[in-house]
This record gives sequence, structure tokens and C-alpha cells, in this order.
Amino acid sequence: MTPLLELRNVSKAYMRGVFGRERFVALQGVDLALDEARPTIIAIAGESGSGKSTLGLLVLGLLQPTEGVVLYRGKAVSTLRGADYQRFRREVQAVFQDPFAVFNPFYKVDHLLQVPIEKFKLARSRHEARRMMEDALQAVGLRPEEVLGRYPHQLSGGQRQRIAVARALVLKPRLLVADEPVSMVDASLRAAILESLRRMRDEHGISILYITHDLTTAYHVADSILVLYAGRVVEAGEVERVIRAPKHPYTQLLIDSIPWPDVTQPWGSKPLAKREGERASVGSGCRFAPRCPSAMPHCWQRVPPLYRLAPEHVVACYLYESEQAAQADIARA
Amino acid sequence: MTLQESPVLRVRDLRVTYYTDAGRVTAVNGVSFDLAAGERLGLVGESGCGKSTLALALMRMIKPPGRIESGSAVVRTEHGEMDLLALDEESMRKARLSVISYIPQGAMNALNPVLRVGQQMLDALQAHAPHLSRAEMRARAEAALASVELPKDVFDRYPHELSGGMKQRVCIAIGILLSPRVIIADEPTSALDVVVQRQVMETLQRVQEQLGAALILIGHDMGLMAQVTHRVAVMYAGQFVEVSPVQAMFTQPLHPYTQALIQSLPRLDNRGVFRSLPGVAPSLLRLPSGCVFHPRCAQVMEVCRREPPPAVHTADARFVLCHLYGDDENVAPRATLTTSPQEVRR
Amino acid sequence: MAIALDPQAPLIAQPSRWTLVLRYLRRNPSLPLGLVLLIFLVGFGVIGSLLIDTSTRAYPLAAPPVQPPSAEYPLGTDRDGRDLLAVMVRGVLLTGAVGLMAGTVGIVVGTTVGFVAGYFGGWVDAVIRWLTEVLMTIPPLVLQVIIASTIVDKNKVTIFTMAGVASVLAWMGTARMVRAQVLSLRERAFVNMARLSGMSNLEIIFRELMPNMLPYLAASFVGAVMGAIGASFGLEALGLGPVREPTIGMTIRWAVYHSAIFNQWWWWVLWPVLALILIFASLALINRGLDELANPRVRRTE
Amino acid sequence: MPLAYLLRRVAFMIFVVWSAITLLFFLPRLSPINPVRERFAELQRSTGWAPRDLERLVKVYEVKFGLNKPLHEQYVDYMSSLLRGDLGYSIMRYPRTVGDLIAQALPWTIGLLSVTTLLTFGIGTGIGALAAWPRSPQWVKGLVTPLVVLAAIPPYLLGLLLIYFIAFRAKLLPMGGAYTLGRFTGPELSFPFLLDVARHAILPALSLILSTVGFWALGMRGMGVTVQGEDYVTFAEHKGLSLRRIFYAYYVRNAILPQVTALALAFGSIVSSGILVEYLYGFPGLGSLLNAAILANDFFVIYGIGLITILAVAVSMMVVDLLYPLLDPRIRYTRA
Amino acid sequence: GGGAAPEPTQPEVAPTEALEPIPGAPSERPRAPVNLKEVPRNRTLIVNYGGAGGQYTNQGITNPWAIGFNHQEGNALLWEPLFYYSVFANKEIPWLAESGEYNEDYTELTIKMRPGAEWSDGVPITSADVKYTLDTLIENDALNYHAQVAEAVKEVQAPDERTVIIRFNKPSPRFKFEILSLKFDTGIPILPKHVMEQMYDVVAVPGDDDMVHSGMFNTVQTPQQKIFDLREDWWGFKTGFQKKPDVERVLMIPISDMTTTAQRVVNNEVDATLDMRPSLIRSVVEQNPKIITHTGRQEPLGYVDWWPNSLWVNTQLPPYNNPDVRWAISLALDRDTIDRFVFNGVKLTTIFPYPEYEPLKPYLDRVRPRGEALGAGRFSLEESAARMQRAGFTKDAEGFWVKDGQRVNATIHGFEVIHADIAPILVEMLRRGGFEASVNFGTDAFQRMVDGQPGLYLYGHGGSLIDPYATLELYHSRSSQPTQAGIGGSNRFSRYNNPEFDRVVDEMSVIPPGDSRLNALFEKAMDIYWGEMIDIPLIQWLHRIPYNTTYWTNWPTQENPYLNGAFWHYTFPLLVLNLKAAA
Ligand SMILES: Nc1ncnc2c1ncn2[C@@H]1O[C@H](COP(=O)(O)OP(=O)(O)OP(=O)(O)O)[C@@H](O)[C@H]1O
Ligand SMILES: Nc1ncnc2c1ncn2[C@@H]1O[C@H](COP(=O)(O)OP(=O)(O)OP(=O)(O)O)[C@@H](O)[C@H]1O
Ligand SMILES: [Mg+2]
Ligand SMILES: [Mg+2]
Repeated sequence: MTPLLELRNVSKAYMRGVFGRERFVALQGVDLALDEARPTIIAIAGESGSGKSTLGLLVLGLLQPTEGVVLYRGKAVSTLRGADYQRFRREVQAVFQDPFAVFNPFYKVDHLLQVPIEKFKLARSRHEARRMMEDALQAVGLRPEEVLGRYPHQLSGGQRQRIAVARALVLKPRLLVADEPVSMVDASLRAAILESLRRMRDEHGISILYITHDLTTAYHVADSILVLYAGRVVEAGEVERVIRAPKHPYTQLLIDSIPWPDVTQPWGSKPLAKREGERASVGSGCRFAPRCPSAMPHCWQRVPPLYRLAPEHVVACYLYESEQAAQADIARA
Repeated sequence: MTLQESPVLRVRDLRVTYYTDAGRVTAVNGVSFDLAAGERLGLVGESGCGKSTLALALMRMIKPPGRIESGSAVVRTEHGEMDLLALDEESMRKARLSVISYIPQGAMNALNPVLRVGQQMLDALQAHAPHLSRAEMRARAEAALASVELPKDVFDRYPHELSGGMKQRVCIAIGILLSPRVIIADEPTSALDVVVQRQVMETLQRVQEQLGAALILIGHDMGLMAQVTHRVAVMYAGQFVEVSPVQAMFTQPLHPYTQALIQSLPRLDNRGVFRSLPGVAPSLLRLPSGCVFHPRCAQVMEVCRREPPPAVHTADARFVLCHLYGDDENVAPRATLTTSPQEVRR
Repeated sequence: MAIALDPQAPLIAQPSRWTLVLRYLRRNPSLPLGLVLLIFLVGFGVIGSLLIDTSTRAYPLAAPPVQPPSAEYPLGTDRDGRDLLAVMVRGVLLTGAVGLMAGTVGIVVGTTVGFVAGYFGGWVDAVIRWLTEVLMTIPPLVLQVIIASTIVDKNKVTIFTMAGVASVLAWMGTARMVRAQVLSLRERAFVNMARLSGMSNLEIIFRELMPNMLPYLAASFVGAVMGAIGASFGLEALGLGPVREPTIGMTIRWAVYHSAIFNQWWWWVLWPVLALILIFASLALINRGLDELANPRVRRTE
Repeated sequence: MPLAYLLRRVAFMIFVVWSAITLLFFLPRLSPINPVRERFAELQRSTGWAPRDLERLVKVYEVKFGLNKPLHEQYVDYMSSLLRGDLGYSIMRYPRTVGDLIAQALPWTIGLLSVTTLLTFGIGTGIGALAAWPRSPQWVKGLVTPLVVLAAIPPYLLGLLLIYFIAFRAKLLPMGGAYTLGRFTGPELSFPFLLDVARHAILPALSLILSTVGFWALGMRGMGVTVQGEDYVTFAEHKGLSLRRIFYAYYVRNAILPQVTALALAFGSIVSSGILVEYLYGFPGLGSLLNAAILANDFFVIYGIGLITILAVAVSMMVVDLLYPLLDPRIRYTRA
Repeated sequence: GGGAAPEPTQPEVAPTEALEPIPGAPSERPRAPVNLKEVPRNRTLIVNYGGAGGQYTNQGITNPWAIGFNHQEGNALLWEPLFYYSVFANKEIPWLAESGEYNEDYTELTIKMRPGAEWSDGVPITSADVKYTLDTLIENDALNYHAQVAEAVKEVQAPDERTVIIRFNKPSPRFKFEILSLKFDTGIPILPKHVMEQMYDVVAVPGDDDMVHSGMFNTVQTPQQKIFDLREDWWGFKTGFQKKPDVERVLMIPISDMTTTAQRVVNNEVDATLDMRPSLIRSVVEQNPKIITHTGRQEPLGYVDWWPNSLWVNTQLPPYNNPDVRWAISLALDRDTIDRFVFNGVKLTTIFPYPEYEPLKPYLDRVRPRGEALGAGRFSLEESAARMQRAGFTKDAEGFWVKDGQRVNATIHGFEVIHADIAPILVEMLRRGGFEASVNFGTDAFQRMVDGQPGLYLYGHGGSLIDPYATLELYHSRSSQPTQAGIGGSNRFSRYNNPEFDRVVDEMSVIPPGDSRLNALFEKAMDIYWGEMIDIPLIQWLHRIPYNTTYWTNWPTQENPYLNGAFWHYTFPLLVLNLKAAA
């Protein structure tokens, strides 16, 4: 059966520089598949600039891949027309990373919720629409009468972010791209919001691409995780395995660097390598090589393929060359 | 942790109000605290409780319809003391970035899209250290970029060519550019991955320690607070409800809100369990009577509904705003703590 | 786990719509001022037309020539014996109409075209860009003169045809600017958000992007109206306007022809100039008063 | 700059120029006016020049100007002579060539109008920016309205008023012309001459400035308002930058972008924008020439000036397009 | 200087070589500034005149035969005729000719040339130049006066250097006056044979500043100004024919705007200028006591020009082909109102297509009662309505005349610069009379008149000065063309066609002015003119020219009427010779 969402060898290059001369590859050869029958929360983790948001935009059809194809229900997103397109729009939603920019400064914040309700005819009456908005706002811990009717610049960052999440709750899509949805709310609310995301999956069968660099929350809310480094998947798999026993040196570094809310636990045991000019020096090899404590000579020559360590765990590192080489595709496993 | 005798920043009874269509929003409601040189103070609290407003008030950057209603914020510099809230415009301008700097929340839009990153850094240097030569300025800017782990070429890039995290780091680099006495970092790392977070925080710490500057770290990430700060102030509805040394905060939170916060932290050992505080923060437009937290408080008492809680300063230099702790400085907590005290190593 | 709202939390009443409008006007006094001026002008024209028989008094031979203002002719008369009060009543309406028609056409066409070009890009953009650039490169006066001169029967030249000619070229500047703005606006995240919310391209253009350009559009509109009035003056100066109609432009034209300034018939120059000043002042004030609507961030304290 | 883009843009410009010239060629020919006959008629009226068989003469001259040929042949002729740089003969001043007439008028127009356009742009944009700048004093904020109101007065009338009060009554400046006639027989490169020209240029320049500065101010104010309150402006304040620097680099710099486009256009259209003022002050520029050509239905001069304007606008628009990404790095050539 | 730079002779340009560069055609590249001598202001006559859009468009076209030559913008100072004629002095002033005598039956004219006259390059002016001038006019059909001269002249002989004999095809009693004398805007100057013969095409060579000429000035011309400097070596001074005038320089500057021009006059920047509207001249006179006019400082502040204006009618175009309609229009016009509104109460309306000049007065006085009896110049809306009804018109709901569902298109075509003061008044009066009138001042007004598209147009009559023939000739059917076919020659807009009228005119053509046989013929012609209302006579044209006496005196005035004051006429040199520098 066709997966809900499928990414086949997707790459994205940006043109950079004033004259668009510099080609910058933000994402390279990513494969991914999501089944509708098995609603999943996939965490996309990685350092900043590793291409997480780019991946999200590609899934949303807001960017066109330079290579490869993004399929929604078996059809390439870029070619969707008419009813298919409407359906795609309705079913694939997002919480964007920057809660400041998603608001049109001209409108009061209500606009963000009103429009989809109106466009997707989610409510039969204005009263009902209002009701839905209020419910969703309350679900993310906002007081409707306090935030509605205000302009975005009059709200705090966390308030705005929560409105964006509330919007997703109203819409109940099939697939939600949540790009750092809770980066600006406090711990207690964060728990509550993540809880409601998880309930979306459980109660409404919504799959979620949870883009974050906060591995603790990823660990708590996601089923599986995809770790990106410089535009490439370095490790992916079931969240329990990856977080508990990270295999890729970068994932290990990441997990090691989590600031645990525990004064007794020191922050990071591994040293941080300098990254000065790293990109330039990589050439054709593994992008992490310059920082990798266990880099080997051939790491600099060729990009390591994905090796399958377990049915639900792949890693792109020559350290595991001995293991069975997997087809670079976790989805078709 | 060595705290010097006289604080580098002394804030007293700071009040900020926004005059909105719906009414007056008292975003900062009588906040007082001291900050020692070299100290790192965490500032946590529910979103919208007034953290950024407090920071902006210290920067004197509250814009209409907001207004600083009262208070003082005295900074001690080598040239003596100055009350930020009483300075004239020009002196305040000079004080910004060189005496007190602010790394904004949502750094995404804080950079001018049409100027190169480097230029925006040079601008800052030009404004405060015009005696430097161009080469020196450039060297300093590049050093600052390097200290936040940004490659050199960022200097010549435009903001839109950077990822969110990179932009945030640029803002941090700008914030430490002039070695200020007080650095306010408003969720500086919320957009950063943990590795970079660590790097950035280490940098911030390093710079701050070198300068002997005080750091106010605003954020939600209790983990970060635990790892970075000396003291944590918990803010609720415009007020400081608790200020405690970080160990004490995590091991023996006093205020019921703090307790709830600590409890909702995710742990590695109980995956998939979310614990959060029920209810919604009060509207700053109409604060509840008595203690602002009472509607959500698990240990609410009759007095809480009626009377505002007393400010309690405990012997171990903690501060709490709660009826549970009497009004005498030396009174021991009346209530039992939900987490049992632990031995703290720091 | 739901986050329940505290039932005891007091409800906050949003002020009513009218209160908000009133507060807005109080914060932005130039808006009501501009509106009052505009209403005054329209009222002057409309009520004036009811009280005075402009169909004769605004035309020659209705009064003795060159009378300074007096009780009988409150604004005086001109050399051809028009009663200037009647002329102003009719002129304000006619010129206002020409300006508004041409300005509106210009801004509507310009905005639409600019948005379409900027938003859709591709060949639509290419064609529009070609068309606007071509039309923009040709000196407007030349085009207008040529167009106007092809209207053979000058009897048929009405203020409508004049407004038409004036508006033919009023839209390109707006179109180009709007396009440039759209190019930068459409990269904003809220456009993506709107698309996710099921908005069609057209809706994104009109509901998301357009409002953000209001200050520019308002300025553009004021500019377009002025431009149109200016263009109509140009046509009238070349004898390509409705020569007999007492528009403000023709009135000034006649005053200039008869050297009213030099002859010190000040009233003949003063009133039309005053009328123009009031028209534009009201537009400029309204434009200014809309700032806050366009960019809520500029809002000042109560 | 990618060569491919540059070439594309140049090709587009040439295409635009060609289209505009074509349009300009055909439009006047759609009008029922026969310029030769109108020219002769005008000669008759003004001088009593009166050959008996006018119609035959009209035919002869139509042949001389090529106006007797089918339209498409005229078009081919015209285009091919254009390519040779030959603008043909002026009808109203036959046997003078259009090229000569333009060569004579162009320096005046460039001198007067480029200076005033720049001045107006500077003043208008400056005032507009200040008017939208929250920290400006109240009176500066209110300055735009009177400027707009000034723009409301038709330039022609404004010019007359200036002449009347400043030149005629106060006798401060000359009433018109480009230099003191009789004192100088023609343009020369000498200090007294330049000084004289400058004195003569003040009033026309002033009328132009006063009647257009409001538009610039209005446009800039509009953009300034939208930039206001952007986070980067706020952050610049956080950085403690001087107000001056914030004003220029973070506020004006961002708000001015659309104005730059407008400036390019204004440069292109200086000929037609100056037409009335040049005419009123008897300033010997392209505007006066164009005015005369329009009055005389002199196709070929209109084409010639049209061509200059078309080239000017097309080139300046191209330059703006090419430079815009430098001003606004967010816009990239690849999508232009 | 000197005309010695002959253009190489070139073959005639074939019409097919259109737009090819003309060999030897002038170039107008900016020249090095000419260093002229300093002339003090009180020796400089500054006149503000002409141009288009504030600059001259014909500077350097000094060849009188070149297309675009305009004698009005100063070039009259360069060229000389055989005779001048001053209408106010009512006398012929022999110039290059010493005398010119007709034979008995006006078929032969013998001209004696003035000895000592020479061209600016020193070549003597002889009978050969006159013969050349006339012969070329006969041969070259691109030239002004070609038709008139070719029709009249059989042969020109120059038996010796000083004698010219012109033989005519039929009696031509007016040839000397109409063609060979310069007055107002008519007549021909004599051109230098030796220079003209070198030109490859006499209508294409502009001449430029160094054109060889005979007049007493040299010129330097730019689009901004035309400078004329007195020639010390002019033949008239050398021979003692004329005394050196006080005027050493004439500076002519183009008009951009009449009000500004008025201000220049008031400020003494300018000594004289184009004629002005009534109120403007009054303001000018009021604002500077040094300024006078033909009538001093009293109304009407001007003199009658030779150009009375009518509301011309296209007599071929329905409904204007019906004399009743033409009469109805005339009856709907209230001449008193025109005088009051347009002319500040000065009576300028007329029933004649003639200027009321001294030589014409006897003729006009003779027919005046006939015109008045017929109702010319009368204002009566009832009579007008009666005429319209007789023509089959009825009034519609809005009070406009209609016939067959068609209103009368009474758009008046005219020229804004000169008719904008009267046209709106006429329109209003016509509308009151039931004609749907408006104005058309389009740039193509002239073209439309030429094409005969409009029914009504305002224009003058460049006709009679000394006897009634010339004006009547304007209505001769030989200049009448069918509508759409354009028109004939100068000032001929009439499309009137009446064999009986033609016969009268033809008969007059061979009778010399002053002959009493003209009287009866004139009466007959005017009976037809008024009876048919060929055009609707409206106003005498007044030249209200301000003369500034700050620097110059002895302007031609009522008291001293040696000339008409229009310096733009061919008689400009006569004015210059008479002006006296103010003390
Ligand atoms: N429009 C663009 N033009 C050029 N480069 C871009 C553009 N958008 C993103 N990039 C670059 O692509 C890379 C990936 O960006 P992306 O926004 O996907 O990162 P991210 O993983 O979401 O980072 P963060 O966690 O900081 O948000 C970055 O290096 C960024 O600089
Ligand atoms: N310009 C403004 N006008 C009106 N109200 C405002 C304005 N700015 C902030 N507020 C209100 O003031 C309160 C405090 O806002 P502030 O930005 O200080 O919160 P915060 O603690 O920083 O929250 P977060 O953690 O989400 O950033 C909020 O309720 C907010 O809605
Ligand atoms: Mg991102
Ligand atoms: Mg905040």
C-alpha cells in the first residue's frame, strides 16, 4: 500500500551569494516513508543549519526538491492539482519554527486560526468557529479572551508559538510538520503541549514530523528519530535505541551534550572540537570527519553509506562497515 | 561561587504596564533583586509572565503602549553607579551594549536583512569604541564570531543566508562584543541544538567570567538553568515568586509553582510521562485577588485568596513569595516539600 | 491531560468595536481631520449644486465680468462672466470625479497587475513586466496627447473620456512597485502559513499581502489621484479636455490665459488653488491617518 | 554576476526598447493628423506663406518624409535608419535633422533636470523618512502634508506665481530663459556664463522641486512606516547605536528600496516631467522641444525624443534591476 | 561672412530618395560662440516675439524661399523689396526700386532700380536679380506666390542693369501692390541671383547666419535668441538713401508665456512685444507709466489690424450650406455683449470682412446701410428662431435645434492663443440660441479647417488694404475645394461657390483701385455676401502693442502714424529707422 508520505532520495540546494553563484546543498539524499495505518511521530534532530527546516518545507511542498521526489499518497507533491492538491493542503499542516514571522503583522492573531477554519469549512457557524478557537487555545494553555483580539507584536514569544500549535490542533491534519513547536514555552507547558501532540497521534491517527534539537523532548514524544548532520542522515531508528545507545559519533556527542535538569549531572563529557572552516576542508568525505574523535583516513575520501544495525536502526559511519550494509533506505526495511 | 559584597546590578520595585485596548497589562509588578558581578541568574517562568518585559525595562526599551511605572536599576561600573532608569537618553544609549547588553528572543528578525552581518557588528563597535581602527574592529568582530563557533565567512554574509541558529549566535556575538557589565540573554539558545548550546553557553560563561559581568539568562529550559546558572529567579504573572541558589531550587523548591515546574521536567528514566501544572496562567489584565498563583496552587489556603503573600527572605539567601512561609525571615517552612531534600554537589 | 481553565478566572471584556474606532481616531487625529475636509468638499459640491443652478451660473455670461467677491457674488466672477461660486461647486465635483475615477482605475489596475506579476512569477510576470516597461518608457504626455487626439469629435470629450485617458498611464508605476514589494513579502513565513490554511493565490494576494502594502498603496493612491488631476490639467492645457466644463483645471487655465495674477484678479486664482489644496490636504491627511492600521506596531500611547 | 542573467536582462531591455519604439511609431499614425499639412497650415497662419496649390506641395513633402509609403515600409525604413543612428528630419524645422535638435537641447535638460531630480529625491525622501521616524519632532512629522499640498498646485501655475512674486515683483531672479540674452550669444565655457545659467536655473528648479517633492516625501513616509518597529530596528537600538546610524543604516536603508526604483523611473521621465516648466521658463531643453513638436505634430522629433526617453528609462530600469540585489540582498537574480 | 561659400551644385533630390541625407544640408551642431561687439542697452531694441514652446524653431532659416522661413521673427530686417507700403501713411515707399510705372492698360510695368544698392557681399543689386526672382517664382512651383506670379506674368525683361520690364497676361493693376510691395505679411523680397543659383535646391537650403542679403542688419540666431546687428556698410548708408538709425542692435527673444512677457515689458526688459488681450495691455500700461500704445495710454490701446475676424462657415457642409442657418447663427450673436465682455466696452464688432482703413473707408461707408438693412450684425433670437424654423428645424427637450433627429454640431474651431477670449462667449450665446456649441482648440484645428470638417471656425481675412477686391477674391470659387480635399492658398478657407459672385470679382480684378467703376460692383458683391451670409463677420482685429518708452521713443502712434506698429510685419526696417533713443 502506498505510504502517506514518502521522500525518495531528496536533495535541496540553495543558491547563495548576491549573484546566486554559490550552490549550497542544505539537504542531500534523504529517504523517508510514513504509513497512514501506523501513525508515527518522527523526530528530526540535528544541529542548527543541518537542514531540518528545509526538510519540513520540502514535505509541505513549500520548497521544490532539486533532486528526488516528495510523494504524498503516492503522488509527487509538486504535481498535485485540483482535488488532490486541496486534500494535500488540508491534510498536511505545520507549526513553523519562527513564531514571529508566521503572523501577518497587519492582522490580529485571530486571523491565524480563523482562516483555516473558514477555508476548510471546519465550522458551521461563527459561533462554532469561535468555540473551536477557544478550545484549541485553552488546550495550549492560553486564555482566549486574552490573546484573541491582540496584535502579534503584543504577545510574548511563547504565546505566539502556542497559538501556532493551537492552529494545528484545530485542523487535525493527517500529517503535521512541527518545527520546534515548544522551544519558547516553559517546562510545564511544554509537557502539556507535547502531551497533546501525542494525543493527536493516538486519538486522531495523526503522523508528526517533530523537528527539534531538544533530544529530551524528542525522546519522550517520538517513536523514531532521524539525526541529520550537514544535510545528511547520519543515524536513524527507533527512538529508544538511538537515544539510549547512540552509534554515530555525532549522535553520541549530541546525547552527551544534553543539559540535564540535574545539577549533579555535568553537561557534556566529550570535548568539543573546533569547527573552524570545517565545510571547506571536507571535500567528498564524511561531513563530520573534522570533528570526529574516531575519524579514519577513508572517512575523508567518501561519504559513508547507511549501515543497518538493527531492523529499526541505521547509521552512516564507517565504524560499522563490518555490519550488514543496508540499502540507504530505512523506510523500505 | 564568590559573590562580591556590593551588587553590580540592584533592581528595586520595577513596574511595567502595557496600556492595551482591553486594559492595563501589568507585565512586571514590583520586582526587586540584586545581581553580583560574575553571577549568573536564571530567569524562568511561564511564557507571557513578563520576563522579556523585565529585560526590556532594564534596557529602557519599553515602547508605547508600554510604560515603566516605577523602580530603579542601579548598575555599578568602574566609574561609579548609575541608575539606568534615570539616565538621560544619550547616556542610556551609551550604556546599552557597553554596560548592559541584551540578546533578544527571536533573533531571527533582529538582524537587518540588507546589511552584512559584519557591518552590523562594526556598527556596534563604531558606536561605542570609535577610537578603534577598522582593522581592530574587524578583528574583534571576527573574534566574537569565533567565540560563538561561527565560521569566519559569516562576517561577509547576509542574515537570510544563515540558519536560525546561526543568526542567534550572531546576536550573541554582538551581545558580548563590548564586554558589558550585565548581559541579558533572552532565550539565547532556544533555537540551537544541544551541542551548539553547550558551546554557546560555555562561551557566554567564559566571556562573562573573564569580564566579571553578570548574566541574566532568560529561558524555559530547566536543564540549561541547572547547568549554567548560580541562582534562579522564578517569575509568575509579573512577580518574582522565588529566587534561590540553583541547587536549592532543584532539590528543595519552596514555592508551589517552582515545585510544579521541577516536577514536570522530563527525565530519561520515565519516557513518555508528562507531568504538567494544571490550569492557565492568570491574565495580567485582571490578576486574581490575594496570591496570584492561588487558583492553580495545590496547597492553596484560605488566606491565599484574600491577601497578597509576604516576601520571605530565608537565612540561606533565598527569597519566596508565599503564605506558606510566614512573614518572619527566620521562620522555617511550614509546609512539607514535595521533593525530598538531597545532598547537592556543585 | 487537558489544561483546564480556571473557572474562577475573571473574564476580560474586549471593548466594543465603536470604542476601538473612537480610540483609533483619537490616536490618529489626522484621519478624522482629513475625513472632515473631504466631507466638507463633497458637501460643498453636493449641497452647492442643490442651492445654486450651476448649469447656467457656472458658464459664461451668467454675471458681469471680473467682479471681485461681493454680497451678490461671494467668490467673485471671472472674465467670461462665470459666477465663481457656481464654478467652484461644479469644479470640485468634476475634478474630484476625474481624479477619483482615474486614480482608482490606476491603483486598482496597477495593484492587481503588480500583485499578479510578483506573486505568480513565470511567464505571467514576464508578459506584465514587458508591458509595463514598454508603457513606462514612453513619455506619458506623448501617449496621452496621441490618444486624446484620436478622439476626433471634441464634442464627445467628457470628463469620463478625460479620466480614461489620464488613467491609461496611471497604473504602471504602482504595478512595478507593488511587484517589487510582493517579491520580498511573499518570502515571509506568513505567506506559507496562509497557503497551508487553504488560501488560494488570489486570497493570499488580497488578504495577506495587500494589507501590508496599505501605506504604500495609500500613498500611491494619493499620488495617482494627484497624477490623474495633473494629467487632466495637461490635457486641458492642450485643448484636449472638455473645454466648456468648469473643471478646476479649466478654471485655472482660463485664469492663466487671462493673466489673472498679473491683472491682480486674485480671487480667480485663489479659489481653484484653495480647492485643490483642500482636496490634496484631505487625501494626505487620510493617508497619514491610516498608518496605524497598516502597521499596528507604530501605535502610540493612548 | 552571472553572465547568462546579464545577457538575458540586456536582451529583455532591447526587446522593451524595440516594443516601445514600435508602439511609438504606430500610435501617432493612428491619429488622423497629417503633420505635413498641419505644418504648412501653421506656416500660412503665422507668416502668410501661401503657395496656391498647397495640396500638391503636401504630397511632395510627404514623399520627402516617406509618409506616402505603406505603413510597413515606413516602419522598415524608420527602423533601419534608426539602426544607422539617423533620426531623420524634423518636420517643423525641416531641413534641420532631429539629431541636431536633440543634441542642442539635451545638455540643458540633463543639467537642469538631473540636478533637480536628485535634489527633489534627496529632500523629499529625507523629509518623508523623518516624518515617519518616531523620534522626529512633531513639526517635522507634519511637514509632509504641506509638501503634498504644494504638489497640488499645478506646476504651471506655481511657476507663474514664482515668476510673479520672485522675479517680477521682488526682481530677485530673472524671469526666464537659460542665460542672459544679448549678453551671451550662446553657451560658452566661462565662469560668468555658468553663474548666469545657475541664476536662471533657480526658479525653474524651484518650481520643479516644489511641485514634486511632496510625492517623494509621501512615498518615503509610507515605506518608513512599514519599516518602523521591525525587530532589527529595535535590536539596533539595543546595540546602543547612535540615532543617526540607526536612522540611516537600519531605517532609511531598508525603507528606501522602492524609492530607488522610482528614482530610476524619474530619471527616465525627466523629459516629460519638465516639459511644462521648461516651456514656461523658456528653458531650451528637450521639454520645450517636445512641447513644440507636439504642438506641431512633428512625428520625427517626437520619435527622437521618445527614443531618448525610452532608452533612458529602459536603461535605468535595467540598471536598477541589476543593482537591486545589491541593495536588497534578499532578491536574487535567479528569480528576477 | 560674405556669400562667397557657394554650395556645390547638386542634382535635384528625387522624391523617392526620401529620408536620405540631403547633400550639403545644414548641420546645427553647436557653434563656437560668436564674439559680438558690446552694444549698450540704450542702443538695443529688445522685442519679445514668436517661437514655439519658448524657443525658436526656425533660427538660421534665413533664405526666404526655404520652407519654414518666417519673416515675422526678425528676418524682415534682412530682406528688402522693390517697394514698401505703409497703410497708415497710405503711401508707397520705393526701396530697391526708385520708381515703378504701369502702362496705360496695366499690362506692362516698368521698374527703375535704385543705383548703388548692393548685397551684403558687395555685389550690386541689379535688374537681373529682380528678373531672377520673378522667373524663379514662375518656374518653381514649390514657392510661395508661384501661382499668382505665374498666372499674371507673361515675361520679365532686364534690358539694362537698372531697368526691369514686366509684361502681364492680362491687365494686372494690383500686381505692384500685392506682389512687389512688402506690407503687413505679404509681398516678395528680392533675392540675390548669384547666390541662389548656387543652391542645389532653393527651398531646402536654410541660408544660415551668413546668407547673403541686402537688408541693413546682420544676424546671429540660436533657439534662444535672434540677434540683429546694424551693418555699418549697408548700401543705404553709403548712398545716403537713409540716415543711420539709433538702433544698433535688435534682440528678439521668444515668447513662452504672455503674462511673463507682459511682466518683462513692465520691468523694462523688453521694449515691445506681440499684441495683447485687452485686460492685459491695460494692466501693463497701468503698471508702468513709460509704456504707451498706438493710442497713447487711452483705450482702445491699439490700432486696427488688417485681419478682421469672422465666424467662418463651411458653406458646403449641411446644415451650414443653408443660408438661413448661417443667418440664424449671426442673429443669435449679440455683438454688444461681445464688446462688453471681450473688449472692455470698446466697440470692435463689425459687419465687414474688411479693416476700416482710410483707403477703404469710402467703399465701406457706401455699402454700410445696405448691410444694416439686411440685418447684418443684428441680435434677435426670435428672428434667428424663425430662420431655423424656415430651414426645417425644431427645438428638442433641452432647447436645441434638431432636424431629422440630428442636432446642429456647432463646435467652433479656433486657435487658443488668439481666440480663447472670444470663443467661450460665442459658444454660450449660440447655446442660448439653441445651437449645441462647444470649442475645439486642438493642435490640429488648422488641419480641420483645411479639410473642411468643421462647420464653424474662427479666422481672419488677410485681404484688402486699399480697395475691396482682395477680400472678395477670398470667396472666389477657384479657392473653393470640395470638403476633404484640402484648400488652396493663403487664408483661403472659403468653400463658397457662386458663379454670379465670381463674375463680379473677375470683373473687379482688372479695374485699378480707386476707379469709380468698382463702386457698383462692390455693392453687388456685398449684397451677395450679406444676403447669403458667406461668413459671419464678427470683429475688427486690434493690435494692442505695448511700446516701452524707457529706452526708445518715436513709436508709431495715432499722432505720428508713419507705420503700423507690428514689428513682426515686413515693414520692421521702417520702424527701426524711425525709433529714437530716449534722452
Ligand atoms: N533561502 C536560503 N538561501 C540560502 N541558504 C539557505 C536558505 N535557507 C536555508 N539555508 C541554509 O541551508 C542550511 C539548512 O537550513 P535549515 O533552515 O534547514 O536549518 P535547520 O536545521 O532548520 O537549522 P535550525 O535548527 O537553526 O533552524 C543552513 O546552512 C542555511 O544557512
Ligand atoms: N507591546 C505590547 N503591548 C501589549 N502587551 C504586551 C506587549 N508586549 C508584551 N505584552 C504582554 O506583556 C506580557 C509579558 O510579555 P513578555 O514578552 O515580557 O513575556 P515573556 O515572559 O518574555 O514570555 P515568553 O517566555 O513567551 O517570551 C504578556 O502577557 C504580553 O502579552
Ligand atoms: Mg530550522
Ligand atoms: Mg520573552
